Amino acid sequence: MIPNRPAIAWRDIGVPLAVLLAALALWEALVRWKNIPPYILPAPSVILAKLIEDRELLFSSLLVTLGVTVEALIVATVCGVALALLIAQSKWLERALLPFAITLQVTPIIAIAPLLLVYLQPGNAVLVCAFLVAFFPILSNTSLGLASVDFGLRDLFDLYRASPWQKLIYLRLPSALPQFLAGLRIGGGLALIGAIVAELAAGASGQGTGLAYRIVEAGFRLDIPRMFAALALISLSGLAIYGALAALSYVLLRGWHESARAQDE
Amino acid sequence: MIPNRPAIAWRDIGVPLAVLLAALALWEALVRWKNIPPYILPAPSVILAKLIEDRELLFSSLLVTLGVTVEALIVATVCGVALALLIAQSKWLERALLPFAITLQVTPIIAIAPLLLVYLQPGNAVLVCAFLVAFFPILSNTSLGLASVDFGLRDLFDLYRASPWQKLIYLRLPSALPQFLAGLRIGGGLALIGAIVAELAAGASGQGTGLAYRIVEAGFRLDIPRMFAALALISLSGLAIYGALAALSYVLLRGWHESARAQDE
Amino acid sequence: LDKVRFATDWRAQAEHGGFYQAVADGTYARYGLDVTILQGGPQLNARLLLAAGRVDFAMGANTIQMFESVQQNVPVVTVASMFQVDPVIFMSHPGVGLDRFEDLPKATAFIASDMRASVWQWLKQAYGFKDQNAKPYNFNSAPFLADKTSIQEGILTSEPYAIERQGGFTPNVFLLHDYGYDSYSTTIETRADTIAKTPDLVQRFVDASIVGWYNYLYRDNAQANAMIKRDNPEMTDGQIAYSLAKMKARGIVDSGDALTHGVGVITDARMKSFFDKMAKAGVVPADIDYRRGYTLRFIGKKVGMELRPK
Amino acid sequence: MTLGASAVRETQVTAPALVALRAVGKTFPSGLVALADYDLDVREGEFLTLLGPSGCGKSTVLRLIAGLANPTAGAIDWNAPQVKNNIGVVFQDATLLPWASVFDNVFLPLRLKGVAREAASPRIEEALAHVGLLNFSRALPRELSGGMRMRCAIARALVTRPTLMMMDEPFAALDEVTRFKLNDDLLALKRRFGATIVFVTHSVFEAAYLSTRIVVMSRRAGSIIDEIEIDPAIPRDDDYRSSRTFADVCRRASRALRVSIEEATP
Amino acid sequence: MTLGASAVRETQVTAPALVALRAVGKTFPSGLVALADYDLDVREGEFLTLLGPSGCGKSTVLRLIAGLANPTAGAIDWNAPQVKNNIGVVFQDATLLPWASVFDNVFLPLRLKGVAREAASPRIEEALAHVGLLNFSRALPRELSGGMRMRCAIARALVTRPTLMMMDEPFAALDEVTRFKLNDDLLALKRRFGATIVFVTHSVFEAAYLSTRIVVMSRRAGSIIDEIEIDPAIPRDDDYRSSRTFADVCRRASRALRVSIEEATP
Ligand SMILES: Nc1ncnc2c1ncn2[C@@H]1O[C@H](COP(=O)(O)OP(=O)(O)OP(=O)(O)O)[C@@H](O)[C@H]1O
Ligand SMILES: Nc1ncnc2c1ncn2[C@@H]1O[C@H](COP(=O)(O)OP(=O)(O)OP(=O)(O)O)[C@@H](O)[C@H]1O
Ligand SMILES: [Mg+2]
Ligand SMILES: [Mg+2]
Repeated sequence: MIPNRPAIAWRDIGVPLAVLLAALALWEALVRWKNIPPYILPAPSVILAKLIEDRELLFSSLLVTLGVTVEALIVATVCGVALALLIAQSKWLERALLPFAITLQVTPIIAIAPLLLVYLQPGNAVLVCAFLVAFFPILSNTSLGLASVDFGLRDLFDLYRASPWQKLIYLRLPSALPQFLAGLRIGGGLALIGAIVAELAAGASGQGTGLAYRIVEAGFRLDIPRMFAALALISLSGLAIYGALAALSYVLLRGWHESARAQDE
Repeated sequence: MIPNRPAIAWRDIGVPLAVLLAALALWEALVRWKNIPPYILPAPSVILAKLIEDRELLFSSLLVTLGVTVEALIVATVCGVALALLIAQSKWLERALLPFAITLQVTPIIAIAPLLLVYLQPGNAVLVCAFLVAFFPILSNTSLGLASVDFGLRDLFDLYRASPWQKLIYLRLPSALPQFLAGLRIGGGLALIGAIVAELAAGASGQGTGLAYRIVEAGFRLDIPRMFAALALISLSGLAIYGALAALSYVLLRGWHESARAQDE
Repeated sequence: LDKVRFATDWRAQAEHGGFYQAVADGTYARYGLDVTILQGGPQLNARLLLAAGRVDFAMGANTIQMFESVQQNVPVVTVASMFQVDPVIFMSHPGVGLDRFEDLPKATAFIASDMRASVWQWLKQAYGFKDQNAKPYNFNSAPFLADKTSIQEGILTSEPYAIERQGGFTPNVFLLHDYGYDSYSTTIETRADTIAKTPDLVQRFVDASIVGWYNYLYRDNAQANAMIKRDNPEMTDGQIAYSLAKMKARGIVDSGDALTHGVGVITDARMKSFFDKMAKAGVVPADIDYRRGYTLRFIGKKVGMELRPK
Repeated sequence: MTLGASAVRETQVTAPALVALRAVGKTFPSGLVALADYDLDVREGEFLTLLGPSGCGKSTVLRLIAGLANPTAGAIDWNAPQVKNNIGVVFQDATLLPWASVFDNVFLPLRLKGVAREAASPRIEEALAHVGLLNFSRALPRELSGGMRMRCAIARALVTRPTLMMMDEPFAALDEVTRFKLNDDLLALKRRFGATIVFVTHSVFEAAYLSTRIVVMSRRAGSIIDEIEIDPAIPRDDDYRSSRTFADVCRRASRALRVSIEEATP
Repeated sequence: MTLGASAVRETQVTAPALVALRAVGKTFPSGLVALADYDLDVREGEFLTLLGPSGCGKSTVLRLIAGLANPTAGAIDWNAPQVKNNIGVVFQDATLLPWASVFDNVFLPLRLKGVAREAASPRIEEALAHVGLLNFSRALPRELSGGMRMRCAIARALVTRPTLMMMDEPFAALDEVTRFKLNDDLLALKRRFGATIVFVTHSVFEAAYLSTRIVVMSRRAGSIIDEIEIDPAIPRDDDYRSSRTFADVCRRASRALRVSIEEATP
């Protein structure tokens, strides 16, 4: 009985694309008209040319960064949800554990990354950094979701003597889904930044260098067009991650949650 | 008719404190037992001593960092909410604007900070960096909140021909409050990290240096106890910010939202 | 007085002493300049600020950067080099089989990303250092201290001091200059159009800075050091004294060509030698016209040489 | 009109249609046809009651008239579109703002019309007194019982004195005594302000007591099974409740309802 | 018992109390006293109906018995605590899982008891058939009308065949024909499985038709105004509806209700 509308209409891709292209055209025009040198602000056409020219280098770096991002996001999701569940079990656990989660969140990883290198292998250090950044929004939003269960439904489950596990599976998790997914959308972007910051700070070793290193290297070399090309790849990845997570939300929530349905049906 | 319970009970402070102290004691014991040198991992007692010894330096740095944090959080809140409202006005605006917001979110600021310094004054660059980090969670969560308005209530407002402005004030904003506040709690911590990262990246000029610089500087001098003292200040600030925002949530939501009330009343 | 902004490459320290000296003792003022020093930091890209016109002069860290400006067609020109010896070093723990430079390539190396993008490339080619051994150095030596079999990059005048004081041992120090890395360092760069429009301003800045350096090294430098500590409150007298001593001992500023032509000198021969090495190592393309990146027009005039004690 | 009843007027009243549903269809995206080829006039000043089995489309008709949903076929014609600006609705659920007190919930429609709090206060208190919630004006919705929540919604609908009032089973959650009292209050209000009322109820007695016209809908896409006119001139009081006319209306409506349900059940 | 009625049995039935509320008080944090010094026995096998004005505390009594709220005074004694494991409740709101289909909503109590989907399927379909929702088993709650949602909740409560069933105005949103049918279904189920039922309704007729005992509560902190016993042996059919006993029960209950409301209104 669920409407068979396609999940994504042409507008959802076309409009953002058109606006983006317009913005790029404006940028190009500005650069040409004002004669801004490429080492201050390269024109989109120059960036595109660079992107094509350096494609092998940049795309292999992108793969490294995306690998860390995805890994960090998965770990952050698992840990964030697990901790949210733990915290939701009792006020006492919440009081005991939340301060640690907050402390982890506000710890500036680039500042402590050197120390992380003392305690961990570089690969793990990168992962931990990226994870730390993505983790908190997922925890926080999932917690809110778990705490926002309708009281009537909670009563119903109490009445039927549902086990904590059953309450979780059949009530709390579905209830928390919209907020969890919003947390995931935030976390997705943050995992990407986290991966980049982490690479700068804790650095992967020689063989596979990610986009962060490419950006900094390009900065040192004053190869600003390449720097922007790498940034463009990051932005596109971010948009892709967001798009994928938004599509996931839509599929999971349409039909029943207000945020994913049209009103007049 | 709202219960007159105090907003914060002793347990909400006492339990986390006890757990924190226990963790610190464990840490102290570990360091002493394993004889770990202070430049690898200083004992809490050493950190505390350093904190007291360097209090003037550290607290004046803390003030600088907190100043940026609060400023960034305020700007991020205003902009995040404003953009969420704009986006909520129409699907078309959402499609046009969201990609830019996501792009801003995933742009790794430390990587581009050198460029920001070219376009902006250092003070502004720091603020922009901190803002960029805190902004997206607030936008994203507020958007979800605004989109989650109960359909029955939406109908009611349509029926009474409420103006968009009235819908906003009397319906959408109160509906979005729980999610917005969750976003704010995430954003608060991120603004703090943002301020620190930003300072590292865009660097304030000579006179007022924040904690980030103290950390790097202490690291450079291998004064690791001082580095940890600065980190401790950051963690405490983060906890304080979170606590303040959580208390705000409680005051605003108790009485009506599930997440802030006890069940059996 | 002409207002001039000068960006350094790091927080105020003794390695910038000559410039502070020239501000503090009024040398710049005597040359008709009102100089503001903008101190750098880990992320500050001084050349970018220079190219964007946010400052008038910038301190260049090494000659590789200059080649890259040329390669990217950034109209920035090096007009003087205050250091004849680039103070970049490697450090290792003593007595763990890393006491000779030949031993270093096999060790884990903590290097900052800027070195990674430059010197490291040459080290790989010239001495067989390996990428897989490279780990990032974020200006914190704790990882190096924790791993006895590692080496770390540093600056002659600063990291060894911290290691000695906090780590409780004196590390082996290898000045890369001694192993063939003959880059210039602490250069003065400016925009090509500044040279074209106000060559006189450039000349005055270069001359006054050279004078500043002589004074800093050989005369009363208390005012300059006070100014350094004001800009960078973390700076200690001990650190400054250590740096100064090392700079003098190794002839960082005043050695080689500088002894005959004065501080600040650059020679075509050394430029060519360095460029050829770097081109061979693939650090820079061999076909760039690196000569566009510097000019000898403002230096080699023996300015201030009389200030050197006999 | 096959199920004729004696004392019931069969002649068409000449009052003009306030709003007319013409061949209206409503098919939901799920494919479910809630209404098909549905015709209904709402005449000015009448008290029109929709009767029909659960799920036959009564709420859907109200939503279409209120403009909260669009028909997928046919048209809805308004003779006096300005009426649309003063509609009152009691939804089937109370639909209260969870964060606002009872007072503020009832204040809402006036606030949206720009009335100041002080100016609105007497009217709000009057409305709350009508539904017996004066003592609860500072309570939040969650502190109310089910019936009290519904009464709050009724007060909210009454407070604007709408020209067209639509009520979807407003009294279903109330005890009979309160219900009777509110029935009389509603009639008094209607007399005083001359409102048009479209009403949904499951109580045949309530329908017979209040209405000037009863439309009985069938489960089959909401088609109309019977239409019963009741002389508006008859005073609605205990005498009417024991009158022959009342009994006839009830019997006829019940019979239509039964037909409607049996027709639908396969 | 001042409002005596002739054909109604006044003698206490000897069936043991399944659960007993003893001097129970419920004061909400807002300071509102919903119940004070409230005594009630629920006897095994009886059909107990609570009648009373809106807001008098009926739902609160059900919540206390179900263990969903704790009394602030007094005690609730269970004679056979194992009964607590098989309670069925129909809340005043439908309270459905918004993300689950009608089928899954009805499946829920069985799923929580560990029954497999296939094993549960026939019982679910039977329950859905009872409430006339078989065609809607794949619909989501938002695609249902108000009455259909309530029927889904009823099916959910029936599907576990509970030994103690509590129903809070379950049929209020239903048309009379459906309501009558479900009344009879409920009685049949009760006969078949011998459940105890605690029922809340605002319809005096419904109360009189279904109950073996009616308790009329007053608005004043839920004190009990009248208690009416009806011989369980009387068959509940159309004959009963037109019997003298039925009329007497109705009259007495109505009178008690009126007293209860007038007493409370100042
Ligand atoms: N959570 C609560 N907080 C404060 N007061 C409450 C709460 N729940 C119920 N009440 C009050 O308790 C009283 C009894 O409520 P209850 O829901 O039991 O009434 P009821 O008899 O079921 O009424 P109705 O027939 O309208 O459903 C009411 O006055 C109500 O305002
Ligand atoms: N949003 C929706 N999506 C799909 N189907 C819907 C939706 N809303 C209502 N329906 C269907 O439309 C039909 C009519 O619903 P409506 O709410 O108008 O019934 P009703 O006459 O008000 O019933 P009740 O007396 O139970 O309230 C029902 O079969 C219902 O399942
Ligand atoms: Mg309806
Ligand atoms: Mg109730």
